[in-house]
Amino acid sequence: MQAALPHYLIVSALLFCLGLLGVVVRRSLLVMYMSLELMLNAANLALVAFSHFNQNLNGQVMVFFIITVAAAEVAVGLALIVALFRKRQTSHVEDLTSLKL
Amino acid sequence: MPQLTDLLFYAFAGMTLLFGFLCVANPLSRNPVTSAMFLVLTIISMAGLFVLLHAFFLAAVQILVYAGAVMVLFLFVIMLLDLKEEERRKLNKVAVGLGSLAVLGLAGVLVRVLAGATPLIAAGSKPVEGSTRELGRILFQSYLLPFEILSILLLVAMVGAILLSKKELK
Amino acid sequence: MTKVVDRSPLNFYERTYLPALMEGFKITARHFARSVQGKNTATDLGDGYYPEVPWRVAEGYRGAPYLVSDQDGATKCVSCQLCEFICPPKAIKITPPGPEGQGADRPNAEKMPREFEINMLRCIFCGLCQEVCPEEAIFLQQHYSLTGLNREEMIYNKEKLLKLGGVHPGIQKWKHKLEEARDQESFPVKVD
Amino acid sequence: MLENIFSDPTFQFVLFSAAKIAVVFGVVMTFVAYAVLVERKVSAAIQDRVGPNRTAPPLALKIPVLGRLLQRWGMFQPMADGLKFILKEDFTPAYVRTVYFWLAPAIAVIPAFLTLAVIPFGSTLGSQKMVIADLNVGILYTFGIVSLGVYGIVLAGWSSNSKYPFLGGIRSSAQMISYEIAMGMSVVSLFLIVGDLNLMNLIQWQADHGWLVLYQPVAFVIFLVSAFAETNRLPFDMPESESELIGGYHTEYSSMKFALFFLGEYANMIASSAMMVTLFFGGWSLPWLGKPAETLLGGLVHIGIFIAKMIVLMLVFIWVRWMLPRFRYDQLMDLGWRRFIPAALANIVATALGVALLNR
Repeated sequence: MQAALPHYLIVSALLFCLGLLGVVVRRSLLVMYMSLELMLNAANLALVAFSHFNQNLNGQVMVFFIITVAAAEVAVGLALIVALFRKRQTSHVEDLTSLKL
Repeated sequence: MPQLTDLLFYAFAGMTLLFGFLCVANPLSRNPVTSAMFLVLTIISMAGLFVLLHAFFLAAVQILVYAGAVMVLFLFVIMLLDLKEEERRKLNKVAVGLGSLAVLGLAGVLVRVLAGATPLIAAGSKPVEGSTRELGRILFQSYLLPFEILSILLLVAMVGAILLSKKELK
Repeated sequence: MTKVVDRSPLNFYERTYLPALMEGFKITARHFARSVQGKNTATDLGDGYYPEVPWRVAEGYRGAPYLVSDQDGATKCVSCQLCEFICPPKAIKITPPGPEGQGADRPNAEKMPREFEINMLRCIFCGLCQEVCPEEAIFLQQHYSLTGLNREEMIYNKEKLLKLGGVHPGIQKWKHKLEEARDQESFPVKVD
Repeated sequence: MLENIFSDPTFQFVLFSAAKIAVVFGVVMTFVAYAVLVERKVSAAIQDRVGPNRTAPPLALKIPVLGRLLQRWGMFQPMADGLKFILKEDFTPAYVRTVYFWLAPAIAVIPAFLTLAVIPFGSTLGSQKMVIADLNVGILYTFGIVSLGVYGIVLAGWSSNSKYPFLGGIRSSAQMISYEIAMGMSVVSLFLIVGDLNLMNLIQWQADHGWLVLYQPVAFVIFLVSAFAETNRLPFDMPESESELIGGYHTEYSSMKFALFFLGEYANMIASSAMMVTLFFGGWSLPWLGKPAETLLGGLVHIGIFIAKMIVLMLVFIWVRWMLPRFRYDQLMDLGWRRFIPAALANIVATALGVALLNR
C-alpha cells in the first residue's frame, strides 16, 4: 500500500498517544518531560506530512518554530527541575505535592 | 510491487513507534537514561520519515537540535541528579491501568478519524522540496515577525535558565 | 638566590596565543629537524639503542635489592627481620631458622635465614631495607631490567638473591658506624 | 533477466554506493592504523626519540634490504598494535552498567564514520560522482552526525560507575557542545559566499573562484581550533588529560573496547581533516586543475590530491599536539564561548554585509 497522508497522520497520532502514555504512567519528572518532547515531535511529524501532501511549505516553517520553542522550553524546564531537585532532593511527582517550597 | 519509499516508510514508522514505546514504557528498565537513549533513536528514525517527506533541512535540524543538543541536556541533568528513585518505587497499578485505557481510547478515536484524511490538493502534481533555499525564503518573507519574536523568546529562555541555575539569588 | 618570576599581565598580542604558538612551533621544528638528520638523545649519549647497547647506569641508581655475602662467601644476613618489617610494600618475606634450624655459616653470627624471599613485583626500590640493615647484608644494586614470564618467577629466593648480590668484601660495619657517629653532632658518646 | 537487473538504475545506485562505502571504509581503516604510526614517529622525532622501529614478522626480515628498511620505519607496527588489542583480556569491571558500558565504544565510533558519507573525496570516476551521498544539506548532515558523537563519551563516562571517567565524560560533553556552536557558525559565512549547502557544488565554486580559506581566514581559524576541541586532541584533550583524570572516559576500558575509542578518535581526526579540505582548501581541485575529471586517470589524480591535502592537515593535527600545553578547563570554555562565538558571529555579519554590497 502506498504511504499517503493518512499513514503519516496515524503514525503521528500513535506517537502522540505514546507520549501521553508516558506522561500518565511514568512518575519521574524527567521522563514525563521526555514524553512531552515526544508529543511535540508527533505534532512536527503531522505538520511535515501536511506540508508535503498539500504542497505548501508553511507547515515546515511551523515545524522549524516548534523545534526552536521546544529547545528553549527544554532549557528552562530542565533548569526548573534542577532547581526543584536542589530544594527538595527529589524529582518524583508524587513527592512534589505542596504548592509552596 | 511496493515501492522502495513505501518500504522505507513502513520501516521508519515501525522503528519510530517501537522506540517511542520503549522510551515511555520500557518493560525491562525504568532507568531514565534508557528512556533518553530510546528517545534519541525515536528522533533519528523520525528524521528518516522527514527525509521521505522531502523535508531534508528539517531532518538535519531535527537530528542536530533534538538528538545533538536537547537530549544531551537531558542526559546531563539525569546524570547530575543521579536519579535512581523511580526504579525502586512501585507503580500504582490502578492508575497505570486506567491511564493506559484512556490513552488507548484516544488512540482509537484518533486513528479512526485520521484514517480517512485526504490532502486538500489532489495527488499527482510535483511535491515541494523542503530545501534550505525555499524554506529560508518563506521564513524571512512571510514569517519574519514570528522569527524575530522567536529570537526574543530564545534570549528570554537563556536568561531564565541562567538565573534559575544560579545557586542563590541575593 | 631566589628567582622572581615576572607575572605581569599579558598584553593584547600575547593574549591572542600567537607568540606561544610561534615559540612552540620553533622549538618543535628545531627538534624535528634535528631528529630527521638522525640525531637524538640516544646518539648524543652513545652509539646505539637500549637492547643492543646496555643502558649506562648512573652512580647512585637504586635498582633491585640483593643479598650480599662476605669475603669468605658466607651469608651476611642474620635474619633479624628488620627489613621485613620496614618494607613499605611488604615485598620481603623471611623465614627464620627456628630453634633447631641451621646456624650461621660464619663464626661471628648466631643465625641466618632459612629462606629469604623478595617479591620483585611488589618491590618499589625505595632502599629502606638497605638503610635499616644492621649487618650491611642487603644492597640496592644496579639491576634495572627485571623480567619474568610468570608471577612465581618474579619471587626471588635466598639462593638467587645471594648469587645475584655477589661478594661484598670486608665487613666494615663498625667502621661505618663510627664514621656516621662522627658526622652526627648530637651523638652522645664522645669518640677519641 | 540478469541484464535487466544490471541496467536498473536503483540496482546500479545500490551497487555503486556499496562499493564506495566499502572502499572508503577500508581506506579509512588503513589510514587510522598508519595515522597512529605517523603520530608515534613524528612525536618521537619532536621529542628526540626514535619511535617504533623494531616490530617485524620474521618472514618480512627475509626480504633483502626492504624488510630491514620497513622495520626501521615501523611499517609493521600497526599490525602488531591491532593484534595486541584483539588478544588482550576483555575485562568488564564489576558494578558497571553493563549494557551501556558495552554499547558506548560502538556509539563513539559510528558517528566518525558516518560523517565521511557526504565528503566528496574526488570529482568523478567514470560516470560516478566520488561521494557516497550527494546531499543537498551536506553540511547540516555533518553537524547533525558530529553532535551525536557526544553520546559515546557521555555513556562511557557514566556507565563506568567510577569518578574519573565520569568527570571526563561530563567535561568532554560540555566541551563538544560548546565548540559545536562556534564550529557551525564559522561555516555559515562560507555558505553565505557560495550560496549552496551541497559540498560538491562548494568545491566546484572553489575550483572556479579560488580557495575559501583566502576569503574566510577567520572562519578557518575558528573551524580549525574547534576541530581540535571536537576531536579531543591536545591542547584540548580535557576529557582524557591523562595527568589529571588517569584516562578520562576510557579509564575502565580494555582490549578491543578501548581500541574502538582509539579508532573513533583517529577516524574523527580524519573526518575533520577531510571536512576542512572540502570546506577551505578546495577539495580535489588545485588552482589550475578545476574541471571535474573526464578520464579515469584524471579521477584518480583528483582523489590523490584530496588525500594529499588531507595528510598535510593531519600532520598539522599531530604537530600541534606538541606545540601547546593543555589548556585549563575554564580557559577552554572561555575561549569557546567568549572569543570564538562572538568572533564567528561578527564574521557572519561582516560576510553578509560584504556579500550584500558586492551583489547589489
